[in-house]
Amino acid sequence: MPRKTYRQAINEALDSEMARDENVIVIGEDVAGGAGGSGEDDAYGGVLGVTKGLVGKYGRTRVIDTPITESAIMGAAAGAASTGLRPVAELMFVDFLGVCFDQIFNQAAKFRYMFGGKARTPLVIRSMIGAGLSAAAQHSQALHPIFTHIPGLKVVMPSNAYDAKGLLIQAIRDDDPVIFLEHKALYETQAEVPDEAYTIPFGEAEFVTEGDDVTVVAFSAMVARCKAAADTLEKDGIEVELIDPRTTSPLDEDAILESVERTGRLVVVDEGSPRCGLAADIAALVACKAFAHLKAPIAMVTPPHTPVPFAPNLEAAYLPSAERIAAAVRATLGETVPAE
Amino acid sequence: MPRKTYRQAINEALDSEMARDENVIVIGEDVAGGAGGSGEDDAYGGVLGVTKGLVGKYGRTRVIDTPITESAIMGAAAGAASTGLRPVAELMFVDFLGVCFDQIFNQAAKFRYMFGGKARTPLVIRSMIGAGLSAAAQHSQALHPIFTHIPGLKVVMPSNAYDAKGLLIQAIRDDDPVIFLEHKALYETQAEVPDEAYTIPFGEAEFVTEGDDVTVVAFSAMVARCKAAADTLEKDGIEVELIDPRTTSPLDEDAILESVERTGRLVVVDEGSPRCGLAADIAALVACKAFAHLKAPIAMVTPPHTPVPFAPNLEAAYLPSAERIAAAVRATLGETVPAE
Amino acid sequence: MQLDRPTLIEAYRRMRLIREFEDNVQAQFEQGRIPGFVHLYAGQEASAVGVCLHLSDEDYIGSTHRGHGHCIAKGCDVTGMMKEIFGREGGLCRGKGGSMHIADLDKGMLGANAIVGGNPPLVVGAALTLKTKRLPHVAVSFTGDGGSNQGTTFEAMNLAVVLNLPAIFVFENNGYGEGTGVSYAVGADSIAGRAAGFGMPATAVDGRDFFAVFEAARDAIERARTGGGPSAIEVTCMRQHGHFIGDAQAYRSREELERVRADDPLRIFRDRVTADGRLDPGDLDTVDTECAAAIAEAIHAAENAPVPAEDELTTDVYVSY
Amino acid sequence: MQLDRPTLIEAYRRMRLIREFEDNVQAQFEQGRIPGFVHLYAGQEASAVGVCLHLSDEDYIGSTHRGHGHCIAKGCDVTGMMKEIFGREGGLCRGKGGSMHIADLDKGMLGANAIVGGNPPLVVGAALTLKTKRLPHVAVSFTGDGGSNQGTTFEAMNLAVVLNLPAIFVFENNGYGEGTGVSYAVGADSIAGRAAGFGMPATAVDGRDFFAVFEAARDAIERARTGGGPSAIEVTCMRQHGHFIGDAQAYRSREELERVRADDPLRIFRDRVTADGRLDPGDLDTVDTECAAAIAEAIHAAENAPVPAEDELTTDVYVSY
Ligand SMILES: Cc1ncc(C[n+]2csc(CCOP(=O)(O)OP(=O)(O)O)c2C)c(N)n1
Ligand SMILES: Cc1ncc(C[n+]2csc(CCOP(=O)(O)OP(=O)(O)O)c2C)c(N)n1
Ligand SMILES: [Mg+2]
Ligand SMILES: [Mg+2]
Repeated sequence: MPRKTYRQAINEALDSEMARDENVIVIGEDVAGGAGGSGEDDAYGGVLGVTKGLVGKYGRTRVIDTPITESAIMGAAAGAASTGLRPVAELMFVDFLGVCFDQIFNQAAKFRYMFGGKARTPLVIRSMIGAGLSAAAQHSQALHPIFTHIPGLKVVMPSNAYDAKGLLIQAIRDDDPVIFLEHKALYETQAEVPDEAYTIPFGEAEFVTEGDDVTVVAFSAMVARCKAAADTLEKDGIEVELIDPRTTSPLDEDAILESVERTGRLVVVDEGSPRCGLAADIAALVACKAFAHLKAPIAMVTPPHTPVPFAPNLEAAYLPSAERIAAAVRATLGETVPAE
Repeated sequence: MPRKTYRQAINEALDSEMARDENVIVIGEDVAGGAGGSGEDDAYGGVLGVTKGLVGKYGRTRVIDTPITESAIMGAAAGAASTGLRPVAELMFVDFLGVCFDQIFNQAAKFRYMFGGKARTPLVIRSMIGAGLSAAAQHSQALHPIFTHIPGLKVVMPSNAYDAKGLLIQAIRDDDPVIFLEHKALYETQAEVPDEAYTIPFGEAEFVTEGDDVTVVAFSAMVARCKAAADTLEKDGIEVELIDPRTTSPLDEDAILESVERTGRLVVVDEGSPRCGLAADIAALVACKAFAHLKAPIAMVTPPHTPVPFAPNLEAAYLPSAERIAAAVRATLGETVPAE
Repeated sequence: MQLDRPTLIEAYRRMRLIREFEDNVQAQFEQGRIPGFVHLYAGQEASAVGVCLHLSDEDYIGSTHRGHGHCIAKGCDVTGMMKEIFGREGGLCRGKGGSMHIADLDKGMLGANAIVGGNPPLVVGAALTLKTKRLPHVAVSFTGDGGSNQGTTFEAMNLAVVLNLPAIFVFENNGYGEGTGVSYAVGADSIAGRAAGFGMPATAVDGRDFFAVFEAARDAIERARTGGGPSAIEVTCMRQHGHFIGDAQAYRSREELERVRADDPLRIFRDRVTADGRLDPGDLDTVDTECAAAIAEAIHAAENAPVPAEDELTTDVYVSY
Repeated sequence: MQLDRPTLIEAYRRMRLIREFEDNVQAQFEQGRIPGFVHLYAGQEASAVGVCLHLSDEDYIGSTHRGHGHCIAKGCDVTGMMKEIFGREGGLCRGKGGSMHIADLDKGMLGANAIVGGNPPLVVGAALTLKTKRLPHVAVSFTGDGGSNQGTTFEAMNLAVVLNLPAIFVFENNGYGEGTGVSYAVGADSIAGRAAGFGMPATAVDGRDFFAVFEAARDAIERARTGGGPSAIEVTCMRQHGHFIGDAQAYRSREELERVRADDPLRIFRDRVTADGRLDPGDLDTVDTECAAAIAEAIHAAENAPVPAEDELTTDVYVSY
């Protein structure tokens, strides 16, 4: 199978769905680029090149550059979704949700319920999350817990190129509003990705590694860090069951609970801020529903309760590292923690 | 001591701080009312009358009516706070955070960190939360987990008139941005409230009842429901330790952990949506830090993962009731659950 | 402009139906039979009807917290509406939305909206659908004078101009946003003038005069249908009641409140069409009677409808989950 | 207008310091020594300096992602800035903010801002402080042509008019927001015209011409200082480089890029003041040399500064917690 980057996988998903269904449109800032400029069209294709090439194939009526106007973008996408299009709107950085959140959480997310089931809002909002590029406090947040908190939204966090393509196609075909969160540190990562279209259902976890000693749950860019930790631990004979639920809402509760029932130990690793975060959400789930099987305190590995710092050394310390994850696993197993 | 309503207590706190410090201003929509109208000034005093009378005492330069423009209100308050005023800005319903969240979470909350400790942002944002008045999906949310998630914000949720006054005075004197959440169903509730100014420190829980059987944690309007449940349970000999931490950020972790160490059982009751919510946050805290003392699964009592419905019967079913709370406590104690 | 008799009757019928609806909602609310917050449209009927009379079910409108009038003008069923406002089964939103969220997508009514400034971006989206699918329809946003100051509204106007969409922004300037006067809250000389600054045709009309609204709307809608892009219309009108039912309205002078009663758009319409002989008073009286009967029936149906089944609490959050 | 020699020299000094700063930042970035995203201000110097030359430390400015020029024009220390951009100890924000968050509150510089449209509401707040405390100072918001379309910016303008605040909205129209041209993104005929529609005086000036900016800013600032309320100034200027360092700028034609180089505001300034004999080329050369030395020193200091101590990660989130 051909190896492709996460960026390419996402681009292919968009391309295949636009080819398949003319109601699919892409809208956002510089999703093509060059509108009103003196140079080339498609000059950007998204600020990190993810939508490159689409405008050439589908034209500016379906690949729509906008002013810097996130409320209008999200609102227009929501309004278009409820009247017959299937928009894929881009919120360039998830950090910008503060200037458009109403259209997402009070409008799109609630239409169906408020209107007694009559509305369908097949809207996808693609956005970029995460730290690691020294983009500082307003361009490095994760914020997926905020979307996960909102009833009416589905939240997708692909950790690799293969999942990104299948989950995005699923998102576009889905009839509910979906928040599709791409980690900016993953765009260059590669995986085997089929050329043809395929879907991955929401709410079905992937078991990245299987093991009976400790259950580790992680999403998005944290999966690779957990995998690195698991690989190290394996050398010491510690078998980690690494679960990537892939979507936070719906969440594959069964996969997590069944695993913990077997291992009796849970480490949740998440890049979001800790308070009312996703790590806490999953820890609480297990503390309520698999308590009897727990053999040790649950451990959460997250950033501290601080904004994301700019300086690279501080940012590195901010993010959960493979070392911290491994240490948490060992602590859960009652071993003396080497570092931290 | 005189009995006063929650509304009156909040009004007194504002009044006393405005009298004490001329840098304190109040800004928001219809905080006075009547600007540009043909009738009286101070015609509203806040949509529910909480700021009534202030404009008469302090004038329109310190009690500032605005257009409907939440981003500008919050931004102006944040900008004024960082340049020498101590604004108390009103976000009429917390549900409106979607049109102004950026100024709160990316600006005010992060100034100090991003600017390396140089900024001080003594900003208070007062807002109204909660269901129970059939105000439907866009006027009934709690959303405190979203604020709690954000590093740099403090979050206050008074459950009664006495606390409301002391916590609001504390908030106004505090040098960090504080989100002060008033529950709309509590405005008419009364408590003994001293006439003079007093402060209640953040991060110090109140023990509403003491008991050794089960720890129950709740905030804001849920405290009274838990109290009702505790009263019922007491008749059956079940002693509930009901903790009202009063602020979610900072959170009095010690109070909760010490209580659970004694009782071995925890029920968290919260009005926010369940996913990545405050109940999960506290459950996770205990599952990580007091696991060894737990004798039973943690229980969370929250609304379902749905928007707030309009119809009164559905809304009543949406909110955690004293019955559901009592049932959760009994279940934690291993008793057969009577209802649910 | 000469409107034919059936059109005149229909215009009056919709305005009267709105008034009758609102009068009854007020009475029911005051008797404690309607839960929640309710904002009445009485006094502004010529705006909703003057605009919506040009629209079919294929055209879209987006509304506000003060949405009953827009719903009725757009053809929503008053019984379904009343049940909704009562929070009952069979309501347009199965009792889950209430007054501030009544919607009927089949009628092109995209919903009342409890967020001021909430609907303009959504209406731009509906207009985008129409343009993308090359349909000859339009999307109309109703917004208040207060809502005209919201950032979302400004953004929606700019985006509609940039994409040349068939969107019409109707600003119902009833003088107040809650208790704050428009002369205070709008820094510009006029809402229409500010909208014109965004690069679209904008006019201001007297919203007590059905015919003035009707004509301005016709021009704007015609322009939008034929690819001419968005327009704005500022409709100056008067809110007959308080901001919400129960509002003491201390911010309005006695004289102003008297003027409001005098400037009733229904009376103005009636006087005008009967004075020049286009309609008989009797025709209008018949409409009055029919509307009163329709609303009485709606109230009766709503009162007697059951509340929603409790399992409705958790349904229709998602299409699938 | 006749500016005295020291003022002219100071104007040139600040513009040159900005240019020198940016040229060096670019070089350092391209060598991989600066982390994160960096947006250069080169080509727009006459805007920041033409405005800020009227301001003291008691006046406030709010800036954007493209903030280095505003910082330097407002008097921020270039060494502290450079350390910040390198992410080092001793940076203006202790290395925790970086290029997009440089701030120096003591200098009245309220911060670069990585949210487009983020600063205008904040600047309105600073102006509110000034008005409330009856201080004779002003607050200036710098925003781009792209940011002029953001709802927060519109709201800020309206609120400033409503409260009659000493705020000035400077719109630096450099033709693009990222890769999208202003003629596409701004539906109105001009940014200044749209701002005027909000009810404040608004002018458009040629931002390649320091003197044009200086005069327009003087009028607006004078008006604000004396209670005349807010104004807007659209400054048409040219971004010499890409949107961020590394941007290939395919959206700009070769001709346009050549024109950008030719229309350099520093060269235009130099030609003008030397042509009419107000300054000698030698004076300006001296400034050039001094600026080059200052920036070289700043780079040297930044390179050699230690990274922040790791415990800085969790400090300064709150004043107390
Ligand atoms: C974002 C937001 N801010 C504030 C409110 C509270 N609110 C509801 S209606 C209203 C006044 C609206 O005024 P206007 O737009 O003139 O409409 P009118 O009520 O006059 O029809 C306000 C402030 C709200 N619902 N949403
Ligand atoms: C709310 C928000 N939307 C989008 C961006 C991404 N972004 C950063 S700078 C920029 C272009 C800004 O254009 P303009 O205001 O003209 O300023 P210029 O870059 O030309 O100085 C964009 C879209 C952002 N930082 N914040
Ligand atoms: Mg109004
Ligand atoms: Mg620009």
